[in-house]
Amino acid sequence: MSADPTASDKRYKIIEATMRRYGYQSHGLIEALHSAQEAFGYLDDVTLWHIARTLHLPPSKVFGVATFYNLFTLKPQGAHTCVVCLGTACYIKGAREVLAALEAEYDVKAGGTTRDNQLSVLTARCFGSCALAPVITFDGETIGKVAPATVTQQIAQRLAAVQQTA
Amino acid sequence: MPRTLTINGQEISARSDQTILEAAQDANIRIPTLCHLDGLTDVGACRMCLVEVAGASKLLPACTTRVQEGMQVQTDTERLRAYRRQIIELLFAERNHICAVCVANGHCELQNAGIAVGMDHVRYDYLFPKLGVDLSHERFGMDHNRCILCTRCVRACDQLEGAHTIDVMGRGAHSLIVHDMNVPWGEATTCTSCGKCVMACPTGALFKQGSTVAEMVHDAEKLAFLKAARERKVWNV
Amino acid sequence: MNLEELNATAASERLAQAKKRHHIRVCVGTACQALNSEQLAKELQAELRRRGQNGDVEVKCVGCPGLCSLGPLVEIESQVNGQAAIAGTEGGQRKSILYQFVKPEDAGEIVAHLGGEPIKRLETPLDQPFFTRQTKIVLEHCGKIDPERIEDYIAVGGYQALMKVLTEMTPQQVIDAITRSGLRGRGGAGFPTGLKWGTVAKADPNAYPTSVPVGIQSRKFVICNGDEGDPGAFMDRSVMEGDPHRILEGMAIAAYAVGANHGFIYVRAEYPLAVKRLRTAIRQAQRAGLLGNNIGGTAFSFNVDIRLGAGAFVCGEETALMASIEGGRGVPRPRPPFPAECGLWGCPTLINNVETLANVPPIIMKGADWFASIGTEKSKGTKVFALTGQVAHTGLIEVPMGITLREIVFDIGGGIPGGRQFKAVQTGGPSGGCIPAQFLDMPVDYESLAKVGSIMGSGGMIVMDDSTDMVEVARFFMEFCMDESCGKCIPCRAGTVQMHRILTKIQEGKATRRDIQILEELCDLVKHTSLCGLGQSAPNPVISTLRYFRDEYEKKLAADETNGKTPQPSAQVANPSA
Amino acid sequence: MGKLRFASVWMGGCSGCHMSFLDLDEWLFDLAEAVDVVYSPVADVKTFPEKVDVTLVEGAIANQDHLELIHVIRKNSRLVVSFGDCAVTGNVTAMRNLIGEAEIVLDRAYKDAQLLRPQVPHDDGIVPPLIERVVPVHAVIPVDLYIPGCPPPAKRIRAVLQAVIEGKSPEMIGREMLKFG
Repeated sequence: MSADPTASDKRYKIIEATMRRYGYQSHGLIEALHSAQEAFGYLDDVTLWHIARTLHLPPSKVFGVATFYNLFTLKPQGAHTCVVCLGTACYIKGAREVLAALEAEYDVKAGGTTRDNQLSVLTARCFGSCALAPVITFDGETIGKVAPATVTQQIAQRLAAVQQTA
Repeated sequence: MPRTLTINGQEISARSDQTILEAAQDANIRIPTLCHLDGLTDVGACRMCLVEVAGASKLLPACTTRVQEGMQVQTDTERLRAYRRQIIELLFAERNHICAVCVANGHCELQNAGIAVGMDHVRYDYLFPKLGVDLSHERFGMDHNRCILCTRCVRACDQLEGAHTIDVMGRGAHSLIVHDMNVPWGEATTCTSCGKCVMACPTGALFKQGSTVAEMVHDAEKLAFLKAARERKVWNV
Repeated sequence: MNLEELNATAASERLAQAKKRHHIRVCVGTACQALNSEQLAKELQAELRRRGQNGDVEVKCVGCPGLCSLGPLVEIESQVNGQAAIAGTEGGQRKSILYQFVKPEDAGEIVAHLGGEPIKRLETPLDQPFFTRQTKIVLEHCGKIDPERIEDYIAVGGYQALMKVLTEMTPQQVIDAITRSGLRGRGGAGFPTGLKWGTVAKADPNAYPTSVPVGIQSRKFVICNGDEGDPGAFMDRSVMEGDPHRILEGMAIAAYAVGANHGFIYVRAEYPLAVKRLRTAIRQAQRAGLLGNNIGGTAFSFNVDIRLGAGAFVCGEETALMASIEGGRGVPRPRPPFPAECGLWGCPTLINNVETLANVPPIIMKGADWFASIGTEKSKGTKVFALTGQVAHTGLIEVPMGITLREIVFDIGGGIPGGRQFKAVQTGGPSGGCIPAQFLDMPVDYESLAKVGSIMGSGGMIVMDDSTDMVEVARFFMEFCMDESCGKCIPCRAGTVQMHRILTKIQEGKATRRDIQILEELCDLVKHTSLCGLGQSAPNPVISTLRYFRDEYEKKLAADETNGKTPQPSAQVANPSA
Repeated sequence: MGKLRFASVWMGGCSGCHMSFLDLDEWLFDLAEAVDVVYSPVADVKTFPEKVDVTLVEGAIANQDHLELIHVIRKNSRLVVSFGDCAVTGNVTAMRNLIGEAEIVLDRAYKDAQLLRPQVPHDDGIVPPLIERVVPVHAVIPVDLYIPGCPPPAKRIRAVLQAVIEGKSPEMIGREMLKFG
């Protein structure tokens, strides 16, 4: 049992606190998954089983919930994420071309991560920043009114900056 | 309090807690179903049992709509028949239902539904998704090609066996029946190998190992028998 | 906090604000924040400190004033003739100027010009139609108050309506007032709000088996639906970010009216700023005794929790939303029974949209008749729209019901930029339709929009110019619905896939007339047999574009039509191997 | 009234439907009274004739030859009948779609599954080029009647042909007429 990572890894304490807040009842499942994803960046089997055991829920239900919602991911993401908004306003202002430019530049498909695990290129339904359309985010920072011709440069600059500070 | 209503013009009476489907069954009026199974709770998912109710702005699922006094129900109009055929065609196009080589050929509710709605061909493009067959369980198998996502197995496992080994993962067209955390069925630690899911399956998606073409006969009535026996101590033999 | 304490807080806050000679309001809504407006606010404060003017001038971070396309926006309200300037209240003469596209480095210049001539380079007129043609009820405080300070909300009359309800009105009187006001649900379908409240109030909490979690002391619930999922819509986000206490107050009034003691706000996780501000607001309201036990010293108790969505459009549907709050897959279930009778954990549940609830406090304070005097015969009050797309001024607007589309697009929105022509306006997101130019003079209300094949929806309004490919618009929305279908019912799960396939075939020039016929049959099927609103409305963008822009579809059909029927190889066989 | 000009073709299928057709036994004599067989796998005719009254198409559309022939059939036939599950649904023939497109399928058949000299026969005239995806007949041309079944039972074939000979629409209802598989 000493190999149980849930005992040694402090990040499980954060998930534990969330589950406690809901009295370890099933209605805290999605909040627990949010906590876990925030702590680990993704949801792996060990974590999902841990949540199922602690909340006394069937593993298949936990898995069903975790895979229903788009924000949860079972795969590790890249060190940095770029999310392209594909909402209507962005779409009619050329978001698809912006996405295509990024996919081509980093040789990834939307939802994927570069081979060096540095960048995940994701899509979103709408950030609600439609006035800035087309919009992307880089590690949570909103970048508005982007264009296919210049977006790759904007991302490259930011990637270089964060990699330098790291 | 009994309720009086008409179904297809025929006056019938029903208990106030009965659904339109139950009332119709008691009066020997057949309403087509796929996701309904006696003994399991209803989810209103397949939309085959939609009926027209006078005064209602929308079509209503007979399986989840309770009877009301004076209700006038139509179960077999031209419009409903057209919708039912479309729904069945959508299912045949969605996954790989190849009756000729299916274990459930001749004993399949989907195949029967196709006959009932008069389906002589499917107007939609076949999608040919790549789906797996799970033969890891020593007694049973699961063929996702034949699954119509009715969730009868999910409900049988949860409500009658109580194990909840089975659930649905993903969503939309990417929904998939999973065991535990999407492990091969034979490795699902919560599975009791009771076989109720296999009994519940309307198609050839769940089957007994060793069944070959047309050999898999499901035993769906067993579930209503079990429910009555377990919950009410009534053995309807 | 009881009524007297509330009044005292309001008075002292107003007094403190009156002492300031200038109020600088910096928008820190999501769009302006993305353009560095928080940094701008900090620079302004630093500049004021440097000049020793910080006692005299207040810098306030506020919610969205609406004109996002000119952001970051800074509004400066100054005393005139030494009279007190009180933010957002009547009395005292004051003068306002508005600056557009403000950058952090403009801070020094702005402070230097305080009280003097406005900076021409940055100024944008406040008397432009974008502002003057609006009628603000829901958004009256957005852009005026600091959403992170409860005192600011109290100073503009906040929580007075709750106090009035708790001390002067019976629940039935509250319901009657809402009913008489004519308020209808702002989430899309336009169901009469008073009727919904009355149903929940009358519902028996023991009619259905319930399973309320341990620790939640309520047998009825109020849910605020902040799962604003329509792409191109950000009305609710702006209200949650800009005036969160308003929502809490509306919820508490609703809870009192229907007999609920617990409420949930379900917010998209994509709106982190709204979540943060709502959390702050709840904490502040609890501390002030405006939420929690024995509110205002009365017997009424009401607690509010926030629940985060996790990226599922279908959770905007009531029953799916409740399934999600319960911790499950956001899958809808058939209605009846309706949530009003059998909702969250089997209890009677009131679900209202953010904007609906934000309309409640002013109706209580100013009266049902006042509200009913705004709008049209069947659609009362105002509606907030997120105006986006190919229009000069994009942003958030609030207009009286019954205004014409032309006024919205050409007066408020400033028309179509780039010398292009107006083609259509899309309302209602993936559930709505495209309205062509011939209906520009139609009044915007629930019935008129429905008549031309669209819906009011939650308030997304996307303007399209003559360069827009309408089949592509239909395909875009169908792809959205296909991806967001929960997969439970067959027509929506499989039907949207087939419809999307046909639309794609049309775009590829591989479709025939027969495909359009099948598409229309599928629209009919999915609309009338799907389990929930997502599926039932998914065909609307196709139906409306086929209705008004059918020629665009037909132009794209495959040319060769031997036998008059369907001769073309389908997409599947169009590419034989070598 | 003259005899009907009758054709049957064998596309991407196993010929089982034609076997079932031969199971019509003595009724074939009655059929011969009513129709002239102008094209069939069991008749030595090289090109598909013109002015055919009714053509039974067995099999799915799987290769370039099928694709070319089916358009000729449509052009030259008054009634085109999808004959059996492969023609109606793609059936077993279409199961190759689950593996992938043409080249992947050929590799699986001619390389992966071969021990001796694995090679894909791409030379002209050996194997007709496969189309990427197998599709039912009605995905390519309009079809007038469908006879499901793998194979369709002889009784079902007879019921359809009887109606066609009598100039009526066959009643495609019930298990006897509609069961797939």
